[in-house]
Amino acid sequence: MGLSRNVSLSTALRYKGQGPFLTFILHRIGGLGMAIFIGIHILASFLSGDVGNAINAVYESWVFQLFIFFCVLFHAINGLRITIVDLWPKLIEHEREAIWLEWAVFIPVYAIAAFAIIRSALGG
Amino acid sequence: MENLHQFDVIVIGAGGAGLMAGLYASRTAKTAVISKLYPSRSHTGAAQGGIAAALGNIEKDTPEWHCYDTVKGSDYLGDQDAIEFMTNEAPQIVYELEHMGLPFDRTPEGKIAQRPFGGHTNNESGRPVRRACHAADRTGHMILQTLYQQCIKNKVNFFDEFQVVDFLMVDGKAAGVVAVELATGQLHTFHAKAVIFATGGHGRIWEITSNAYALTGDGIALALRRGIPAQDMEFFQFHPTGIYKLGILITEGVRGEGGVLINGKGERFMPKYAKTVKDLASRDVVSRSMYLEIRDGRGINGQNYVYLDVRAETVNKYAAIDGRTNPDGTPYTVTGEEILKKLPDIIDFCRTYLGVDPITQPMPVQPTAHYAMGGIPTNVYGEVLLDENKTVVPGLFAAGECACVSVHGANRLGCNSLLDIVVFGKHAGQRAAEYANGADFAALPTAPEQPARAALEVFYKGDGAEKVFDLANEMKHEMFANMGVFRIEEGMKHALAKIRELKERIKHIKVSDSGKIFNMELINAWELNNLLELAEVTTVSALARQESRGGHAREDFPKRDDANWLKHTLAYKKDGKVELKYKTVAITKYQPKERVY
Amino acid sequence: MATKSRTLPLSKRGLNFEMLMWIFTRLSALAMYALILFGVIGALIMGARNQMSFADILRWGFMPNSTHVQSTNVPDLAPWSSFLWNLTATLLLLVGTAHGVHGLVVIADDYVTSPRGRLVLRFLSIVTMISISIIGAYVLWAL
Amino acid sequence: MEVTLKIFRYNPEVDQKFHYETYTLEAEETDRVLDVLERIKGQKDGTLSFRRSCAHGVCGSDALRINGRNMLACKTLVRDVGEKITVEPILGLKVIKDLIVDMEPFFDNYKKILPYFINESPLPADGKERLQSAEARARFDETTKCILCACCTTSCPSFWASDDYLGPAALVTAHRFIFDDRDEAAAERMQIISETSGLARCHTAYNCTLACPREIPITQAIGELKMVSVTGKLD
Ligand SMILES: Cc1cc2nc3c(=O)[nH]c(=O)nc-3n(C[C@H](O)[C@H](O)[C@H](O)COP(=O)(O)OP(=O)(O)OC[C@H]3O[C@@H](n4cnc5c(N)ncnc54)[C@H](O)[C@@H]3O)c2cc1C
Ligand code: HEM
Ligand code: SF4
Ligand code: F3S
Ligand code: FES
Repeated sequence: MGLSRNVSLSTALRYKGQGPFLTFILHRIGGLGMAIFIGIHILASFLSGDVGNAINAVYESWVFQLFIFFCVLFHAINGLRITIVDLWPKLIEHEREAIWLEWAVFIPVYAIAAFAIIRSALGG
Repeated sequence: MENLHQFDVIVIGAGGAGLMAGLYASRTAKTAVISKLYPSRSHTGAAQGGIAAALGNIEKDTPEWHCYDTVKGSDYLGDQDAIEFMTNEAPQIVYELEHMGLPFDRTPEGKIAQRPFGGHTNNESGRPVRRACHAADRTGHMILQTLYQQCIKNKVNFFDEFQVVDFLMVDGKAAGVVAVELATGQLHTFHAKAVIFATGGHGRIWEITSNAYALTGDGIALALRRGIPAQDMEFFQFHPTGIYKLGILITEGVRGEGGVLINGKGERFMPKYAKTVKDLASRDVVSRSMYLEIRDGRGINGQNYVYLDVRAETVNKYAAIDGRTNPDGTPYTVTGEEILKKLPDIIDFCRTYLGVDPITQPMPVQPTAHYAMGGIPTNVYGEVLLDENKTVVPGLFAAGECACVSVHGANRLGCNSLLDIVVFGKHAGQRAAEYANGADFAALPTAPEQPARAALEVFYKGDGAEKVFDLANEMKHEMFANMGVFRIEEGMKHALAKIRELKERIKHIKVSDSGKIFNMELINAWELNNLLELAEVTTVSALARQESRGGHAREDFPKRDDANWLKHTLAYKKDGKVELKYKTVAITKYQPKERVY
Repeated sequence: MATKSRTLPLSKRGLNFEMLMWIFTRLSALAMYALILFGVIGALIMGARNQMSFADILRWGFMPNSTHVQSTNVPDLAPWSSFLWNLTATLLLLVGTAHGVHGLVVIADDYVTSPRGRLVLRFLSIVTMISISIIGAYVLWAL
Repeated sequence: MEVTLKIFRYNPEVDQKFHYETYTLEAEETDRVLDVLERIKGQKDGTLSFRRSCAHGVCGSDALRINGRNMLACKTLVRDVGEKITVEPILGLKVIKDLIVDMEPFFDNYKKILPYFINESPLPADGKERLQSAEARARFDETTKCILCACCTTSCPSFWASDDYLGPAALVTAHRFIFDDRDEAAAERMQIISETSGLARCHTAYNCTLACPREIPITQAIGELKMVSVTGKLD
């Protein structure tokens, strides 16, 4: 009797949580992405040889660079916001503004970097 | 027998009265609290304004004044011994709530804050007195939460979402109750030495009401079916300020903070009807005044509502005219921000439901069915009284809005109900435990749940020609039109005929949900049956009373008639008919006189 | 009115492993910011403005390790692989690894709810953290 | 106007799986979603089950997911959500029937944080109230508003992941007592809420604050508790 309480990932992602929820999801993806890829990267540098080179080749590809750079930049900017409101909980009142500001910083920085990555990829 | 539980004391209802009773009874007896809602969902949580007690924290006040105001407010129908008992206990019980952690607002000295409320006066000057102890505009919420929390602390047994559908009496003694476990649809029998009813009000009889869906008067209806009378049912309070069309309550506290009622011509009309206290007259008086304004075409745009205006400029203007002062003697003034701080919930309601911002706009209001002065007759210890000789029914208790002690008489003063539920909830709990500790279990009838099962199964047997929803709407509409603020013989007769017609038609109901789990359709049908029962009793009691008093105002008998009607009505249900008897009113200190505000 | 102390002694404020790591996560975030800023400023002083792309500067900032500037136009790698930068990189590595591995624990805690599972997880994470730190440090200093 | 409601249905006595059912009916812009549900139940389909009582947002019975977000059906007007309305039960609690979920785990979490006033010191000698300054009272005002509707807890991704997380509602009540200077059990409560399933599981997802019908700044309250855990300072 009763449907299980389990909330599947797809159901969870469909919750209309607005801006803050989106940043939470992206922050998690970013952190996870970095942790996994930096871990592998360190291992790759350690192993060098064929395996290391193969991994490094992936890391050099521009698609991957775009992704990892997204992870890094978003996680860093959002992480700063989290750190600030966590240490001064009163500032949470300005959550909405903070998130606007965060995107305002993230988008141009990411755009410039993405442009640079893609240009260097195209330029060879 | 499966699903049989045994407790010394059973409390039905987990509102303020039930929780207080449960808390006290469980100290000395094995107690269970049964409630059809989770305790924190009870309607006590909706109470806004405050709880009355003559603490005198801000200005001089005494329990005697509180007592007199209550007697006067009751239009002299309240039992004065009971009222004195309650007002004397008031300060101590408010302190007790504070000791339980209730977060009252505070005065600058750190004491419990108090605000003026309708009908509460300084008996020397006749002016409003600050007597309502409050926690913003959610005092009831805080009482409910605090009591529930204390019950958790004291490990009181709860049966949440169990709906009591039958009350067992054996040889004139209470023996227990039968309840449906909503989550499974199973019937449970609770065998008890003492039963306390604390099931709250029955405002859902009327169309425009401040009462919750759950307030269907189950307790009174169950008692009636076992030969227990219902007292003073004709007295039902219409609160003057319900949100137009929705009935959601706007607390009297708004007027306590200086808000005024304004008619369609932009005039403040209350001084015409209550020279001294004006907008803070008692509720029956204000509701009638509004009705008269509307009847004479002075509603807003000729419609059936008026404005309640609490904008700072309006408040300040009339406070200056009234010469209202702060405790230190300076003129009383407010800002929009202060209003927002003191009445956050009210402002939220208006913004949510009306799109009206009370800080900048007046609120459309109309009288709304609010509070049952009548109910199961009891004495000050919550013991249920069977007849005009005050014979106690062994093992049966009642407290809260479903009981009639009677401290509210023909009209309740604001903030006296929260006081009533905690004072009498406490005493009922204590007395029930004492009784249970000296009594044996009455033998249960064989198959105790059988009548309850039959009463529910009826709703599967109809031909399906009628629907609960439609019958309920017809009842509410009829009752609001003809059993509302003003009453007249033909109207009441019309209402009675209609109720009787509906009582026939309900037999055609066929519940479409055949399941057991959360079969709310079945429960709602059963509740409608209770509402109709109480609507009938209310109408019959009202028809008989040929006078106007408090909440019962008749156009054909506009005067109070102490010679013939200074007495309580006791309505019995016998063989499907309502029978009326009368009981004397206890008058100790205050002889009835004309009631002017 | 209440005059008793409104400060909880350390033993009573519930500052257990979870909360310690919680505050560590914030402080390590700030520390990483400081180190990254330090790296970026250092790179600019060392002439990165003309010799490196924006993305490269950021990459260096995140891990001031000379292999990260190999592919740029920097003429001389020597100043970029000084002791100071190796030290900065190591600090970032240690802080970042602790932060990141604990981050993984936090995410895993959402799904592993048995106390034993969590204990195993904590143990594994400590092992991972230490080994990545050692390997990383080895890469930085020895290769 | 005509509104279309797509409602989550599940009857454990017949269905293996949930499904959605669609109802179309007339409604006013100013109708509450609860009014519309009542009409569907009253006129179209008596088997539809949901909880409700006060109908004006003070009892906490009818927390539902409306158009994908938690809210009280009685505090949401048709004009706020438009003509196409999807109504589903709140997430993370077992569905018992239709829109009714099992609230027990939610209340169990609430009961874990000692949700009651604790002060064993002697009462004032005059038997009157314990004094408390207006500022001290204001310190926890917001968190006294909670009606235990569960809108917050069931919108929280940490709670969805595992219901051993105490959840924002329980933490809100913890805040109400910890910051009440009359209460003496702040330390005990801090220890309870700092356990594995407590404060640290909140990742400032902020869904709770946006979902709260009482507009309690929940995330801020939780943030304040976290800082108490770190600094020990209650002011
Ligand atoms: C909007 C509003 C504002 C108010 N403001 C004030 C105010 O400011 N000051 C004041 O003094 N008074 C006020 N009142 C009046 C006061 O709040 C109520 O009279 C009082 O709370 C009633 O408390 P109670 O415990 O009797 O019943 P309730 O709180 O209504 O509780 C009834 C309980 O009975 C249970 N129950 C009912 N039937 C059954 C059944 N068949 N089986 C099992 N359980 C059942 C319910 O689940 C519930 O727990 C207000 C009332 C309203 C409606
Ligand atoms: C300037 C750099 C960084 C900042 C400011 C930062 C900030 C933060 C903060 C504040 C959190 C806590 C989030 C929460 O509990 O809600 C966090 C979590 C996390 N961080 Fe970082 N971080 C940084 C770098 C990194 C790096 C380099 C890694 C990977 C190695 C990483 C991996 C993670 C992971 C996996 C989490 C857990 C995510 C979650 O709980 O959803 N972070 N970070
Ligand atoms: S904090 Fe808000 S959303 Fe959460 S239970 Fe309380 S009232 Fe509901
Ligand atoms: S949604 Fe959950 S993660 Fe924290 S901010 Fe609210 S409790
Ligand atoms: S019905 Fe009470 S909160 Fe909605």
